Amino acid sequence: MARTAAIEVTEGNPVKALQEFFRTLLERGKIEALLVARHLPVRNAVMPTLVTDPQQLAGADPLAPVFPINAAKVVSRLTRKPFEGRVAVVLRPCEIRAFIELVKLKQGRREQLIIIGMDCLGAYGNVDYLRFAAAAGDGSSATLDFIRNALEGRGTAFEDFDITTACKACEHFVAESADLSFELLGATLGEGLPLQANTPLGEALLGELGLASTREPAGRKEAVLDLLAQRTAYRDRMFAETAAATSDLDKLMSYLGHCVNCYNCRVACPVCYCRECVFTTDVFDHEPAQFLRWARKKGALKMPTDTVFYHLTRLAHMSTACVGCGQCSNACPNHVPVMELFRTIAAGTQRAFDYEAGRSVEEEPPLSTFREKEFFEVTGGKD
Amino acid sequence: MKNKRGSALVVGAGISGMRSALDLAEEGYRVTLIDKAPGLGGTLRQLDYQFPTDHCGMCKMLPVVERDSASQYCLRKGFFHENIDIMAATELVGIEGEPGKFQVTLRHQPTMVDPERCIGCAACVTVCPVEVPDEFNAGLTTRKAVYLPVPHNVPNHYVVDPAACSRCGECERVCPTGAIDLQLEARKAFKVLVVDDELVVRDSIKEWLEDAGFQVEMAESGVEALEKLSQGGCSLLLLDVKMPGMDGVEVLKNAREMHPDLDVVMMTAYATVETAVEAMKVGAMDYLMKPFDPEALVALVVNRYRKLLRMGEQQFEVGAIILAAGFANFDPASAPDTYGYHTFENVVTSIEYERLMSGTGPHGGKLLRPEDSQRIRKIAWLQCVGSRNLHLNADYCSSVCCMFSIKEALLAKEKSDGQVDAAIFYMDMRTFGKDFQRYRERAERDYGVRFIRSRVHSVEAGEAGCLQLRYSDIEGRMHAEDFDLVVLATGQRPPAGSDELAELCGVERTPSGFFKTEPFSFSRTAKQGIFVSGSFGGLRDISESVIQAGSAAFAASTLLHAGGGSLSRVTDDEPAYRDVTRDPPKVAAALCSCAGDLARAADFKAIAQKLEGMGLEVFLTERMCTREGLDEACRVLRESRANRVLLGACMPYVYQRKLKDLGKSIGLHPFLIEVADIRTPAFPGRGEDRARVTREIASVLSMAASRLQGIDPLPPRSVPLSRRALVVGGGIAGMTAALGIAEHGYEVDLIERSEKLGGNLHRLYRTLDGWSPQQLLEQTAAAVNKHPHISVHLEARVVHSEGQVGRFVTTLEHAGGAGETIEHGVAILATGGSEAKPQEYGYGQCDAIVTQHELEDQLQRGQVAPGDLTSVVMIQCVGSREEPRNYCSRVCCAAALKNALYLKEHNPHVEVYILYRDMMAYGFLESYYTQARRAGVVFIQYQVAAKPRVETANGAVTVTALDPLLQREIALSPDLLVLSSGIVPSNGNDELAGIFGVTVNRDGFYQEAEYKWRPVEFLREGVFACGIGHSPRSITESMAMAEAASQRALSILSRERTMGGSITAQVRHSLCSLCQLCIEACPYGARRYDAEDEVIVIDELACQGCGACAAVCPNSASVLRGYRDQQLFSMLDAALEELF
Amino acid sequence: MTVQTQNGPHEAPDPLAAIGENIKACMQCGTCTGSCANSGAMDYTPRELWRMVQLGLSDEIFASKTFWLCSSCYFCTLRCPRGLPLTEAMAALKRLAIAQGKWKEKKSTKFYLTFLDNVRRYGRVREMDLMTRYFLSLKNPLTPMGFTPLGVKLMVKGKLSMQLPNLFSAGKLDALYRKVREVEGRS
Amino acid sequence: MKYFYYPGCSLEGTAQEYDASTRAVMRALGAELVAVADWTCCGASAGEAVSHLLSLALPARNLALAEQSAIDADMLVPCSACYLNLKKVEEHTRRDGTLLATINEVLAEEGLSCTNTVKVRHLLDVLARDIGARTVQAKVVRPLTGVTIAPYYGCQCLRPYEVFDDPQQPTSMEPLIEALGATVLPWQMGAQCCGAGLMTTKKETALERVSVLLQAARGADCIATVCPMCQMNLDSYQAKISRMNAENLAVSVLYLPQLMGLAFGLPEKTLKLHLNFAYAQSLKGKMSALRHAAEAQQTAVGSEQ
Repeated sequence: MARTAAIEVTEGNPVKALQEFFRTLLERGKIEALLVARHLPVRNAVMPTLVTDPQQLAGADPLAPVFPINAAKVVSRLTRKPFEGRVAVVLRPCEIRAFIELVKLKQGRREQLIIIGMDCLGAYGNVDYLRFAAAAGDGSSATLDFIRNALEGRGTAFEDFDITTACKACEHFVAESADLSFELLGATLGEGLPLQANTPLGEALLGELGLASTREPAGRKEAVLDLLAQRTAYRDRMFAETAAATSDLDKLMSYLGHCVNCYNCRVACPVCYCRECVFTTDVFDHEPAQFLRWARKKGALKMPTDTVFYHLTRLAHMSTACVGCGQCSNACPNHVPVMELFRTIAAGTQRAFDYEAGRSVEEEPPLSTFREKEFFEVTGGKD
Repeated sequence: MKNKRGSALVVGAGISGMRSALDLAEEGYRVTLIDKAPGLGGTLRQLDYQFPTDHCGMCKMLPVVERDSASQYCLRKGFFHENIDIMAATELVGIEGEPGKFQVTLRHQPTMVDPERCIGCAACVTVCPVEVPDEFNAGLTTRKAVYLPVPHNVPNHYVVDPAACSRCGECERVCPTGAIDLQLEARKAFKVLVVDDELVVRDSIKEWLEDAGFQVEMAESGVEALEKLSQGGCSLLLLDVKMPGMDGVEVLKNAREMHPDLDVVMMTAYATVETAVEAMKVGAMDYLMKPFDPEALVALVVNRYRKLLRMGEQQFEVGAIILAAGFANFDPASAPDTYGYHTFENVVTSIEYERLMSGTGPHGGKLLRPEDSQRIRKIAWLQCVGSRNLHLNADYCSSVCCMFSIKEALLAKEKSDGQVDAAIFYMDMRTFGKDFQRYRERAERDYGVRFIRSRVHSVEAGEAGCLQLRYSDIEGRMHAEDFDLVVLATGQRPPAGSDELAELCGVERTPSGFFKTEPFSFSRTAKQGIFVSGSFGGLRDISESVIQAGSAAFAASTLLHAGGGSLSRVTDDEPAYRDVTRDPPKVAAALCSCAGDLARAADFKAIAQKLEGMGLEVFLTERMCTREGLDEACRVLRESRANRVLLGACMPYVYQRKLKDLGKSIGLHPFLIEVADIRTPAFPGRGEDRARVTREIASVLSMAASRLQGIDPLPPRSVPLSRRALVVGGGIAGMTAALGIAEHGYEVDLIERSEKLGGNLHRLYRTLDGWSPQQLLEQTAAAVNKHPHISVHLEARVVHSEGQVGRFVTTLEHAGGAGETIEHGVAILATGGSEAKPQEYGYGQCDAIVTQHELEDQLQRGQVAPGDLTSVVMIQCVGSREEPRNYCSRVCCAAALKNALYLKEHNPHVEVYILYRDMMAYGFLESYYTQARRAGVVFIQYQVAAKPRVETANGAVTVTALDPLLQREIALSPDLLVLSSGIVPSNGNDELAGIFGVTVNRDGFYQEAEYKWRPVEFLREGVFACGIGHSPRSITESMAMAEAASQRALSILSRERTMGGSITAQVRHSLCSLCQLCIEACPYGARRYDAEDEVIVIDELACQGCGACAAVCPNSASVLRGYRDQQLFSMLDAALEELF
Repeated sequence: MTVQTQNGPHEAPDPLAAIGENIKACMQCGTCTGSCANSGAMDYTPRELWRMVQLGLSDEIFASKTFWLCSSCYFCTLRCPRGLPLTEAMAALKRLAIAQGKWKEKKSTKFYLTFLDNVRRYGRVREMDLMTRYFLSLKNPLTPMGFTPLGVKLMVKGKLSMQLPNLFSAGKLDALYRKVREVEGRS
Repeated sequence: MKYFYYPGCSLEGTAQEYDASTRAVMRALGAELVAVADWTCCGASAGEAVSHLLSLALPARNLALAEQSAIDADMLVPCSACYLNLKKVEEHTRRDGTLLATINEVLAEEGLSCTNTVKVRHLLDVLARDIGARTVQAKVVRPLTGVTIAPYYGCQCLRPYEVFDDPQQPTSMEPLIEALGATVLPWQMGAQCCGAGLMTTKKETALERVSVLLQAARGADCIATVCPMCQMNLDSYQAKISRMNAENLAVSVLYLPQLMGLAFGLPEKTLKLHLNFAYAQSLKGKMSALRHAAEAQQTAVGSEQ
């Protein structure tokens, strides 16, 4: 069913090839608009941009090794209600998966959307990227350097940093749920960039555009498995370390000790969808006397209060939907390893419900389905 | 909340009694619900698991609308309703007067424990020296003479079993609240005169009876006896039949002349039994056979003693009487050697098995053999024990045992991880109810339960404590198989006391002892004003009993209404409470010191200080369980002008039902009053560490205080209701429902898609029991058409509906395309179904192949004359009981029997062959099956894997069937082949369900809220289902269901306004992200998304305050009144503060 | 094998019909078979036999030895849920087989007939005479051997009534037997 | 107490000891037995196999004879087969309204008529219900202490008519046996069929039945029976069956009244114990021990006086 076409790559520049493809989509009227990461004129900033004029595609660069926000949030805002026509969105796999979660939570709609993904080779932290781009001169060259380094086995480390921990632990680097996805892994760019259709919609589009079919590059499967093995090994190490670091309440309090209740992680989190977080509502608007009572009881009270409570609550609410994009850690001013904690807990909660966040729109969120006989290990089979 | 004039008595507080009582109570009538047993729940008390969920779920019967009027906890633990007076251990002993104005006499059996004072601490049990078999566990365990009749009741009160009690008085002495009174003095005043010429007899009786606490006098001759009697003061005479000189009968006659009310029991040897029986005709109450069994003799005297004392008799007036006395399980010990029951300990009845398996049973739920506690590896179920057996006067099928056994077998499999081998020995597996067939197949296919079509003759001893069954399988092979346990699927019988009840009510009974009812009704007896409910009417499972109970309540309601009850209110709905919404919270606590007992166990001063520190006003009271104690508490609370009240007492459940009165008395809405259990921390046996008890009590109280301080003082809103009903479908179910509601004075719109009323009734000419559907149709349609409250809309369709319970707006489209909008409070969907058109067996290829309906029609029109026929073949289960139509249509076997008997009656020579899979002659239909067999109809069983083959050639039909018993093909050349094709739901059901926001099941029948407990309701409140659109059923069954549905509808229509519960969910729209997780999570369908206003809307009447929405909402945009986050946080703080 | 049922109500009444009438209500539940101590020796189980009676399979019924093996223990009758007189029906089958001469079971038949003849003659059983005649009627010189040891034992104990056969005078119950035949012939 | 006495053919021949002991024991218990003059055979199992009417006319003749004597008494029948045949007259005529007339038409040949006024009672019924264990106990002079007895009821006194005992788990013999001072063997076979009906015609099948019973009776000193066919069947083939099973299955098989007679101290000759094939050593030994003990005691008592 999956069909692969090859996009011509000139000058060994896959970014250009992508821009060409997007241009075709817009010019041939297949879409109303395209949401894509684009270099802004200022200081190497790369931001999701909604483009309607094909001429404005010059800076489009979805392969830039950075994503300052998880664009799922933006797509959710775009699609909450029906609109005219069709929009294509170019997203990283973790963005697609986050968006799928939001669709299930009625925060966005899959309809009227063409989702274009790509093999994700990882991204640097926002600040690190600025150094990386600056070193390369401009954003476009930086992207090409990064891709070559990554695909040709030279690695992604640069000076004293590398792609984010989240990316290093990410095993979902292939955009399986996208309608169309660009397959960088295992590709020989000289022979064209493979574009795979994963859905009937994607297939139809390939057909309409008259793109010739091609075969999956011979080395792809191996390349994917290699990367998967690296990522999984890294991930499992991370799980073990994080679990050890948070194995009791005291350790957890020290793990989260630097948290200042800025709530940046929550703002950056693509699946934290509440219009207003409960932690900013009257629920946590404690009476002044309450602080004194708490303080009296223990003799000393750390302020602000409710930091651990905040993270635990967010874990309770969102860990089943966590896609591990790492934006929480990216956003933390105090370098609290939020992503590591979330992914570690999420691995447990999602396993418990036999659920994988972002896998499919069809899969119901765990808390909205009721199964009579679950958690035997907890209930011991008792009613 | 009683708001109507009129009241009813419901006899029997099992499922059906409770359902009937609730139905009437919810409608606003006063109900007295009595039961002979000391606890409620009937048979269901003992059953932990019920088909098809293999769970309980009884609580689903509790009111949804106006739920604050009733208890809201596990119904197996007990219940209350404002309009229901519940009297346990009470019997109906007298009825006088006429319908609408019966004078009834009730007799209460004293339990010797004051339930108001008993706190369930079990101190009495620890000192009681007597141990007897516990009937709750079907005799598999023992209990004391003071015991809990139902161990899981809440609140639970001990009772004394007077037959077992040795009257040592220890329990009286240790009871901390003085709740026990053994009435030892009364017994001493009961004088028994023993008359026998043999000294040894007199002496031993005297000894036994004096041991039992009675006063005994003796006489050695008739003359002496009469002399002693003449001195008076004698309560009971035990009289020998055969004495020298004046014999027993003569003494009896003289004695009765002297004291006409004297209770006399004869004593006789076997040889003079006939004389003793004669003596009963001249006034003796009973006789005892020599040699005496001391236990039986004492029991008899105790029994007479209690009857004679006439303790607690009470008389009052009721308008209607509903008999819901349930059924008795056939007792295998009552018939000679039924399957070695009582010979082998490992032969148990299905109820005993149920207890054996129960977590509260003898082995805590482990499957162990009763005899030697060995692990059970193989279990056999024997069906039809006491049913379908002419020897036992049971020419009927008990209807429930097949499913019961399958359920038990499944549970055995589940409990043992599939390790236990389960075999069911049966004649016909009667899986005739909704979804029963699939349940059976699941048991067979997925769980490996063995179904063996063979009736076992007897149970014999096998190897190693096992039991051996010898049986022949369907192919004639003999087997001798050992089982660890044999479960007898005992059938239903009229309950004990039916004879007396029948006599009391003057109602005739069937030969098997069930109450006779009127044509086309299961609830109306020939005696006006007396109705039968549930399984008491005979042979029903829970679902049908619940339906039947609704039908009985409906019949009673109709009578009460005719008496002028329904529309006239007698009390106000809601008392006026103080408006405290603008006042700052001021909490007062009244703490019961339990007459100083608690004050000794805990430091009340410290507790009061703690609460005062939280800003509470604290009062100490004594014995809040007594009227005076509570009045005193009310007085101080009233004076304090507090706007929140905390009661610290024992057993909060007891106070739940008193809260409304309490609230009225202090002018505070009951939801602002909280009861905290401060007794349990000081229970005997929990240690006497005063500091611990103080800490625990303080903790419990400060938690409750915190919750009260944070409570939102806005009272629940009352909601106006539209008192008009919409009934969709003009068949017999729809017409019955419409008439039922209209008879109660409410407007009804009856919508029928075709051009005439009547539905399937147009195609039926006879019923199996000889009544005329045509006459029924004529009468019903006429009544509907001329009823002033019914608007009939023919050739009309429902195209749209919106709103919620009490306020629906529905649009109709008439034949010409004109639209009409109707506002209504409830909707009843009765859109029916029809006979399926067969796709198989050559139907349509030849005129000689017809359906059962077609045959009936052709016979009626004379197109087919029985006299011209030589041979007729009928095939059952055509296209049904296999996928995709894998359900039993329930009526086809009856139809086949009806038509076969008709043919045989009109032409005894005609050969009739019925090819069947399982004859679904459930209930009393069994007798027609017997009749048909006797009339010479030949029944040939076939299996799905070897269905009959039909060939047609030149208009002639040949049918070939494999007889499984002889393993031979039988070739038949009938003149007529009749196909029983079953029922399919009406093709509009699906669409209509969508319009009303309800669902259909995979077969297209309406999906009820809950198969057993809410069979006529949808999950969507205010929408009801009845008739064959819900599931296949007979005319009378459809009508009963229609009545039950009307009755549920009436509970809503009977009010102008209604109250939501005090605990309901709310949405804080400003926080809501519209993720709709709460809609998915709501088990009551009480929430929906309003796309236009982009908000989540709650149906306050349907919301039951379970809190699932609040739990699933991440940012508390969905909250539960009374349980907001802040309240819970401060409760946690309060709890932690005291315990750390 | 296929069973053809005869269509048509107007044929001569099936001799089996009277027995069939009694067990029409049988629903093949198998209770009888489960209790039958001798079912192992039977060619058809009682459950099958009653089915055959319902279907009128006369030839095969009389070719079977099932009913001859009934020892009249009445267990089946006791627990038949339909209350059918099964043991009596077994006897009726024996009767019918004897009357129609369809006896596969020569021994049984001869014994019964000899026995009743003995009663007709003497009013009471005269065992020596009965046994002598029975063995003669079997015309099998070896059969008596099976009984000889018991016969001898009984004789030794003086348990066999040795009254001499009264071969020539009229039988004691001649009149009664005659009348029975007359009444039975009438119906 | 007065009863018509119908012994039946077996009790004149093969079961003389049953007849003798019944008469002796009933006399000891104070019951009068009135002979039915000119009684004839009940038809046994042959009657039913040949003619339905004859099978009823034969027993009815005997009932009619009893009726003729105008004594108000039940008819005591020790033989289970006779009992059932006689009982059938009442049961069948009740079921079929015209049957009694037909039977009487036959009986008219002998100038007799039956009206079903004489109640047919099995010996065990009379012992268990009319006389009772207590009365029996009172007559015991030589308790059968240490003797284990398997109560064997057979079929036809229990089935098909449920008159005085459970037809499948009978117990009526137990109190009687206990009253004699003996021990009841707990076993499940009391109501099983011994196959006697097939012994002449289907010998292998019948032997199999007896074999099952004898094996189950292991541990008993004696099987007590109340039916001549059962007794003979269990009594006569023990050697053969022991050979078949390669196990000595010999056990005494006595009629219940014989055992009662022993306990009542009646002479063995009166009870015709010499006619039982299987009056086996175990029981004989115990009986003589009991007798010696009793005699010794008597002597002792005598010398004291």
